[in-house]
Amino acid sequence: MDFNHTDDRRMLADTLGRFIAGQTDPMARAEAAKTAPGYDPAVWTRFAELGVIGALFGPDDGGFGGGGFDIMVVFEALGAGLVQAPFLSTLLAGRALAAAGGRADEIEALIAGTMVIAFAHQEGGAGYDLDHVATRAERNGNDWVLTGSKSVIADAEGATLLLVSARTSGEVGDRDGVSLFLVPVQASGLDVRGYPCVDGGRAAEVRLDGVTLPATALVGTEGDGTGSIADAVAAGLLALCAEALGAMAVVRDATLDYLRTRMQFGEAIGRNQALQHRMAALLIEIEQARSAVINAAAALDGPGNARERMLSAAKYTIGRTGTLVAEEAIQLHGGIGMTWELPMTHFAKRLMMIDHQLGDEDHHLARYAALSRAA
Amino acid sequence: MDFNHTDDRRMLADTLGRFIAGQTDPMARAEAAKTAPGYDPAVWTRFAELGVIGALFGPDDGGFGGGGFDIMVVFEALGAGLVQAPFLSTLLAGRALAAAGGRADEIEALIAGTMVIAFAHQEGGAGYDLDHVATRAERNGNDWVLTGSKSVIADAEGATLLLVSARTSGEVGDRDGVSLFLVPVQASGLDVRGYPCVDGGRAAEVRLDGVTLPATALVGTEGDGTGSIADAVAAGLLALCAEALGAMAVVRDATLDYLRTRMQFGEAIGRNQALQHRMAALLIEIEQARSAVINAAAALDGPGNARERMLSAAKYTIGRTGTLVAEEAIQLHGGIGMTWELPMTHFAKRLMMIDHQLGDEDHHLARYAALSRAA
Amino acid sequence: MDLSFTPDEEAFRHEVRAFYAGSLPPSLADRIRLGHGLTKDEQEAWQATLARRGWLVPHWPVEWGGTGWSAVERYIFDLESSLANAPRPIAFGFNMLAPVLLKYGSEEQKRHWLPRMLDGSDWWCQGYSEPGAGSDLAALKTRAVRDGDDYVVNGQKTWTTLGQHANMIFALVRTNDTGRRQEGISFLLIDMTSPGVEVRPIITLDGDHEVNEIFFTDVRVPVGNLVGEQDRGWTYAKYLLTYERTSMAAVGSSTAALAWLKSLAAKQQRGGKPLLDDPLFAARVARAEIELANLSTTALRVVAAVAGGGAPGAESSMLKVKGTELRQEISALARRALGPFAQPFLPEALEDGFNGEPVGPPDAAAVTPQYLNLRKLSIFGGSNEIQKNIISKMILQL
Amino acid sequence: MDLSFTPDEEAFRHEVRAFYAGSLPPSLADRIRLGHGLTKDEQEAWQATLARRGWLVPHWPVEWGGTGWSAVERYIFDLESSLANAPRPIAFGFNMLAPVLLKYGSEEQKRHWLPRMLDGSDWWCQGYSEPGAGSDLAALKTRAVRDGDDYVVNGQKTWTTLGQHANMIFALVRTNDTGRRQEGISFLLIDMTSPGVEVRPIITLDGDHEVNEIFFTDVRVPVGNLVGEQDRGWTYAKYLLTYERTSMAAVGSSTAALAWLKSLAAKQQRGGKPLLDDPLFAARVARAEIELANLSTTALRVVAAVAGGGAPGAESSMLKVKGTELRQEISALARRALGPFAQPFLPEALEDGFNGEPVGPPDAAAVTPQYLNLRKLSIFGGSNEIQKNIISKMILQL
Repeated sequence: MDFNHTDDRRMLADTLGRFIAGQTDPMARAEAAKTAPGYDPAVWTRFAELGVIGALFGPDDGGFGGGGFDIMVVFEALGAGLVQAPFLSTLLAGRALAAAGGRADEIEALIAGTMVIAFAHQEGGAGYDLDHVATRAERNGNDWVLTGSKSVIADAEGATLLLVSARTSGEVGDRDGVSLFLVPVQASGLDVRGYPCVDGGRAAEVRLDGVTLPATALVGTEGDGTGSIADAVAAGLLALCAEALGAMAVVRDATLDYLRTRMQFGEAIGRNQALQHRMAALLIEIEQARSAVINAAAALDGPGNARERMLSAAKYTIGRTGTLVAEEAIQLHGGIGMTWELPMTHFAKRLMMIDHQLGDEDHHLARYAALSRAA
Repeated sequence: MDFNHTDDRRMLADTLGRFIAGQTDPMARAEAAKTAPGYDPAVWTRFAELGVIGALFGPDDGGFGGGGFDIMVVFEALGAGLVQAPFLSTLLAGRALAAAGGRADEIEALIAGTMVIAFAHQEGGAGYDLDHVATRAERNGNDWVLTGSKSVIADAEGATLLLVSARTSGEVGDRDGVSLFLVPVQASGLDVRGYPCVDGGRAAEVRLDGVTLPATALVGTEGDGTGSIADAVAAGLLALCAEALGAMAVVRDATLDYLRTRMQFGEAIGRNQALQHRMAALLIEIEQARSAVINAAAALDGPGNARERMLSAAKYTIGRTGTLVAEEAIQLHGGIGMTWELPMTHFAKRLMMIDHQLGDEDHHLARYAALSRAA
Repeated sequence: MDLSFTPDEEAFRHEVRAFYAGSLPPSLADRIRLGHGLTKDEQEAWQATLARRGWLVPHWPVEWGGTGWSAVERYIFDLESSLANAPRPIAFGFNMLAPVLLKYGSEEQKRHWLPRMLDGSDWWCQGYSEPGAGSDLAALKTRAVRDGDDYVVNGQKTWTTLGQHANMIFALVRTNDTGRRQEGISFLLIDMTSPGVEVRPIITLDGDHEVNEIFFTDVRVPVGNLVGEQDRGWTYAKYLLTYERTSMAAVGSSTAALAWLKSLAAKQQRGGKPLLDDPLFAARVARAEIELANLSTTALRVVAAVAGGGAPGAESSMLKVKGTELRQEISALARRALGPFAQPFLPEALEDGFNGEPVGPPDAAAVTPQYLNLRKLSIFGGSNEIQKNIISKMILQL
Repeated sequence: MDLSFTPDEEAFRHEVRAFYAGSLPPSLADRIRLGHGLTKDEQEAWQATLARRGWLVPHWPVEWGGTGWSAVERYIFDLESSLANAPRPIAFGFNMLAPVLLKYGSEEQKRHWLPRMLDGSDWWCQGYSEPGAGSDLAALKTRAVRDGDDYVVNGQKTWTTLGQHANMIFALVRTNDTGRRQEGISFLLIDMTSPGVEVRPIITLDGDHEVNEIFFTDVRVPVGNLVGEQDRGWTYAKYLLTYERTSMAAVGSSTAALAWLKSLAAKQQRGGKPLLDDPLFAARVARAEIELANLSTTALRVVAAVAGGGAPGAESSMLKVKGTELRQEISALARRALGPFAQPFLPEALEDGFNGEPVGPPDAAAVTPQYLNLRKLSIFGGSNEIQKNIISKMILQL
């Protein structure tokens, strides 16, 4: 039993933390979101040079990490810096490609930071249901023709390729019959409509109107995409949870600072016992959330049901706790907690929005219960 | 709009309150529970003489009340005195008989306090599902033969008759096909096994092993009992909610007294802001609970779906709030709140147990949601 | 006990509904429903509509333009206004300054300022809070020094709602440093077009501009603009804070918001079923709906007590805490209902004349900003923590 | 980061499991699972079994009978003991008095009292709380006055757990009134068979007799029974309170209780389906299960920090708060799962040799009393409010 990160991971975290502290200004995130791609490509290149992207992939895929705790270390640091860069998209697309096999070149380009691939799986009517794929791909000679739409796809504007899920057989909601395709952003019939997000960064509505692709666009085996998507989402869930941990720590510390220094009625407002007890309760929840993420990181490389259960447990915990931390921090800050200019509020918004990515607390609580029955 | 009770009801409440204050000792409730019938029959006679039972029934049934606010006034006073007497059984059985029709003599005896009828509907495997009736009644010539069992039936030992629901057609869980029978406690084949309850009073497991009854034992129309049961349970839900209100007020006041007078670290513990804020939150919930009960009382005599929705809303609110009040009161009292000799703890236990009668907070929340969809 | 309204009250209710049905432009109601502010012109035009109907200041004495309504009628009017998603008259002049002037102002001040509120000549804002004086209002530092027939004001106010539209501000200023902090505060009416007044926007976390900082640099204010006596302003400010506010329960606004939430959730899908049928979400909605039904009756009980001559004190604190928590919860449920569509940030989609393609369900763009904006409910108007302190002191006597 | 135990630790875990499988009578485990106390004889017999195995006092120094286990091994032992529903040695002597004697007692005291704990000669109880001194322990009034070679003790202690079985009590008594309240307190070992000691039962709200009041009337205690110096007892008492208590997280006990809850809920029906499939109940169980998985890791993190030389301070307060809340929640869920069967009060059904017919599902009679009894978890051992004060002070520095 050892709750310390390995030396390698600690060095990575230190390097990353120093770089982030020097590079990013939380306020810049909201500004950058106004125009595509929503982040600074030069900074993205530097992340690649520092090896941060490589840490997200295993040696078999050309990286030098890829374990649950690698993902945890990287994303916790990103969360603490409120970094806006296509890390999650890269992780999702890269892991899906790795799981499907045969796309070493693209993964190498991802790790090198020379290519961004957006993970275009989510659809408007799906809620958080991963099997809800209505987009269809049909054969036309040797080609594939894709028709459908994808919603709230992060980093689609700045991407070279979109990794699109489309149904090659079966009905909406079926587990089987989903295939993955790599679609160039310039493809004819592809419409990418970008917009800023509440928590910074950009996403897009993607429409595929008879997009014709060569046979080589198919990733992995036809109809077999669900497993690759699940692998990608598993890593993505862990990443989001770890990112939230980093953001929560910042929000917690900012709130503690405020409670210690803000004077009212002649003393620091943190002298109010009612606020102290709320802060103590919050601190306990944050520690519990950290434990949840550790459990999920440890389970990521393990067997299926246990992995999925721990990931849902973590995402549920993070969803509930992240919102609680954000709302309490705003409330305890009072009026100043309502302002755009206070960096804390942007971390708080990020925490709130993480609950809307890859399934919210209710979704994952129900999923956990269903997985427990199946276990 | 008028939130005052009528003069008649106020007088009833005053009379009842004075009588209860003079008669009952909360601690005696637990003592009385040790032996059948679990209450003092002489006091029950006095309640009847004061007209308290009559207030639960409408003029058509020989009473002089019977409205939602009559039930509220009576049961709130009973709750404030932690009275142990067969009021709920009488209300349930009497309302069911009144709804089914043709049992004026029995209702008259109930109002006079000369007869107790236990409401023997609930079964062991039913949870809180009112349609779950596995007990069967079969014709044998002109007779009925009843076989089955009933669980946690209040006041069965002290009763003259049991009002038993039994299935004359259909399957367990069907709405239709349930009939009501009046069963004498001495009937051959009837076994009543009594025991004390956590919150005082007594209940019993009832077994019917081929209990043979004459045709006259059938109450109302064969197969048509569900509506009568629903009417009875509607009144019973309101009664339980109102009783909880009375008990909550006592628990609240006892806790406030304790917070004001218990000294620690040189001042009253109520000076701790963290406790103040919890008490303020509790007070708000208690006022909300009172509003819920007022809504339910106003809806009792109204149309079906709205009535049932408001009753479920109230029982959900009371279930949640009653448990919260009980647990917080014990916690805020500290060690002394753990003791049998403190009257407050018996009120607290009554509040906890009310959530186990006629459906708990989860049952009524889900029922409310289902009724809302159907509305 | 009788929870129904009298026939007269019911008739009044229908009169109010009919008025809104006939006079309230749907585009305005939509903006209110979505939590999106009105322009200055829209606000003033709507207030003029109310004034023409005689319903701009129901709570004022009849001789000054009030309606003479009972507490119940006022409650019905408030409720129906919310249910209709009608814009509210800006409270600072009508509901906050006016009662102070009526009680403590000179005849001349009443005759000058009250009609100007009614005819739209003045838009008032409130100058209470300062950067170092939020809940602890008496810590305020803005200073007014007597100089001839003027006060000269220096200092800073903050959280000034809609100060960008106002031409007048009523402000608490320090005129005396001796004695208790609460003494030595005066209540001044300041013309914001005076030299030395500067208004700077505060952008809130939802990206909106609703509140402001106001800076005063050697601003000269005629002594005739002092309300009551110098150094006694704390009394007047406190009077204002205890002024009846059952509307804090926000029953109407929560009712309208809950209805919209349910229609939204009925259309959203989760696992092939409407979200409203999802057991956990249905339970969340049911809890909110039950709380609201309870709160509605709690608010009516307070109204009835007031109508019966009782004094609403800490009860309004209870309504404020529960009402704001519930309103916030409903907005959080709307955000939750949107699923992934809670993320896009498209303020332009809320503007009149937006003709782009919306993202997600109709009006989705309003949901997260409104959720964020409504976090203010438990902070402003006396934070919910302050309300709990009041409840502890007044009702619990702890 | 590696959450798994080492092979040696795993081997140790199996050794503990094997011991319980072979040595723990199922009837005893059942009583623990149901929250029903052991008789004095059963308790002493079980402690003797542990003593024979050498596992009665793992945390003591090896020379006095301890095991020399690492922090992780101690954690594993605690966890497995809970999972096996093994009775715990009565903490007052082994875990509370012994560390104080080891640090502050004289050689003679150690040599006299520690072996008597191990061989079962003494059953210790704790005399800290008084009717007017609960969380505010320093307010205690029980007085000891020196008279020749004795102290003469007068006063009253309360909440004395299992005092009815004890022959010895360690008590804080006031020996000096000058100076701060914390000064002038002494730590005395009192023979309960002395004249003037009276034990009166306190019946708890579940109807059980677990705690007592102890009255001292002119009780003579030899000065040799004073631990450390006179008037310095507060220091020793505080040392005891900061003694490591990761077991407060109650992970093992909650794990065992949750497993039982799930088996109970799988058998209860609601609307024709198992209660465990009811969406709202399933969500409640899932929440508890997730909290427990999180808490288990939180507790291990604290253990690892201690093993790595860190000092467990306020972290144990965090574990105490969350652990007790969770244990209480699981017991509340069991009560909820019983539905109507939560109401019968049948303590006799829990006694060995009960041959009546049970009411409701197996062991139902234990559920509500246990729920009621476990309300104590958040009150005793330093109330959860006190723990939050500690967290505020130590970690938050507020």
